[in-house]
Amino acid sequence: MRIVVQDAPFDFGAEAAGFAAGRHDMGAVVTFTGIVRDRPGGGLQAMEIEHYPGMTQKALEQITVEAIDRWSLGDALVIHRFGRLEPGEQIMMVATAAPHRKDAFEAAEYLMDYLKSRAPFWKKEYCAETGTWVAAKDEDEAALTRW
Amino acid sequence: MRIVVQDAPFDFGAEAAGFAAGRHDMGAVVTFTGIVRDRPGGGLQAMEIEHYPGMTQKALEQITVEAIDRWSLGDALVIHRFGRLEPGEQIMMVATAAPHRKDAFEAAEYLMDYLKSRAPFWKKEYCAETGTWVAAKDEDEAALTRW
Amino acid sequence: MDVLYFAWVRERIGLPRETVQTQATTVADLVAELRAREDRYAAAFEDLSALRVAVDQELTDFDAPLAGVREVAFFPPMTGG
Amino acid sequence: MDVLYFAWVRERIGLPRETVQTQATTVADLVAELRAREDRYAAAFEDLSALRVAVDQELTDFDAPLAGVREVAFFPPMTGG
Repeated sequence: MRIVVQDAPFDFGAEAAGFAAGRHDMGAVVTFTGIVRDRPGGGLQAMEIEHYPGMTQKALEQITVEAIDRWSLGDALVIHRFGRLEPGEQIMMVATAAPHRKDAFEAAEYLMDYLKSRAPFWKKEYCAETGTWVAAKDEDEAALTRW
Repeated sequence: MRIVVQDAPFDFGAEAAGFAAGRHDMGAVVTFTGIVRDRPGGGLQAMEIEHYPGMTQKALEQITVEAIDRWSLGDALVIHRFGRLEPGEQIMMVATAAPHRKDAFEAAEYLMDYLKSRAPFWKKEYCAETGTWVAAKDEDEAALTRW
Repeated sequence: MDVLYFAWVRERIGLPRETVQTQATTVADLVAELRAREDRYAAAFEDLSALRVAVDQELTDFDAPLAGVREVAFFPPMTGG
Repeated sequence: MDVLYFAWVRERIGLPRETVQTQATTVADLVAELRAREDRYAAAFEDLSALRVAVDQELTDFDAPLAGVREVAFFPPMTGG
């Protein structure tokens, strides 16, 4: 298990390759990458991600340990950035390794659903000089009920 | 959309990075990688993957076009190897890009479920001089019913 | 018409592809003709529920008609991914 | 006790963290005390259903007791990922 919280960019290709390399006992690796998405038609200048330094690492570890136990994962990785990001930049990634694909997929979706609503990150979008906090979506909270 | 069928290894990290790069309109990228898994306790020498050259590319294209249409994907990638592979080698990968994570995940799972049971590949495992064709699993056929 | 065999069907019959002259009008008719040829064909086509068929490189079933068809392929259920 | 504010809660109150002397026994009591202080606190804590709370860096609810607690944080629902 590796949990990384940083403001610097991460190298998605290198991280994905490193995570998938050298496994003889795991048949399935799933990755998810979140990318700063521009508004339809453009106009998003940047996104600022705030987090709660003392709590973030701990919350991500709890969520990841849960996923590893529940799906008997061989390994799991979570990387999440904070600070200022521009459209097209990668915000975060998760990766899961399991013997079979169903477990790797479910565990990655579980990580994402919990990370969205239970890890202390907040996004603010800047468009034309105006900053707006991104509101939590009801569907993100509802997504937790399936687990 | 890119579909690649080849005997040579592919560079998962470079493919994943290339696929995820430069997207401003897609917030979510999911990848799945299938890896040759050794038997518990070891003993698998190699896996031989046979395919149906005239049909493979076409079948993968059909499945991928379906997924792109159904989930309004920004892009999709399928790479599948054939020939002899050893434990730990990467057999194949799929990648999907969508505005939102739910669509990227579902489309990747759909691609995998259909690819497993509808694309003309057959696996033979070699253990201690003996080759055994991998039997199709009922659960792989059953997985299609959810779509 | 070209007839192709893959995986253990290919191994049982002992060849990957052959050209067949046939009057069969459906895949099932073609299977009956092949089965009657030799033991190795009978062995390969013993249990049709364990086989899949593609006609001109599209998956189909054993009722499929053969009029105008150039290529028929027999193989076990797929196991890719 | 340290009290921390994040995202728009931080912006409304105008500071990220402060030390508070309180006899409050639950989070809800602490919120009532803060709300009574000034308008900016009243504005930040106007709708508790739009807020989340962590006590000593664990998510909890507004009934949580404060005995022995060193750090309380208030923030909107999270939007990571």
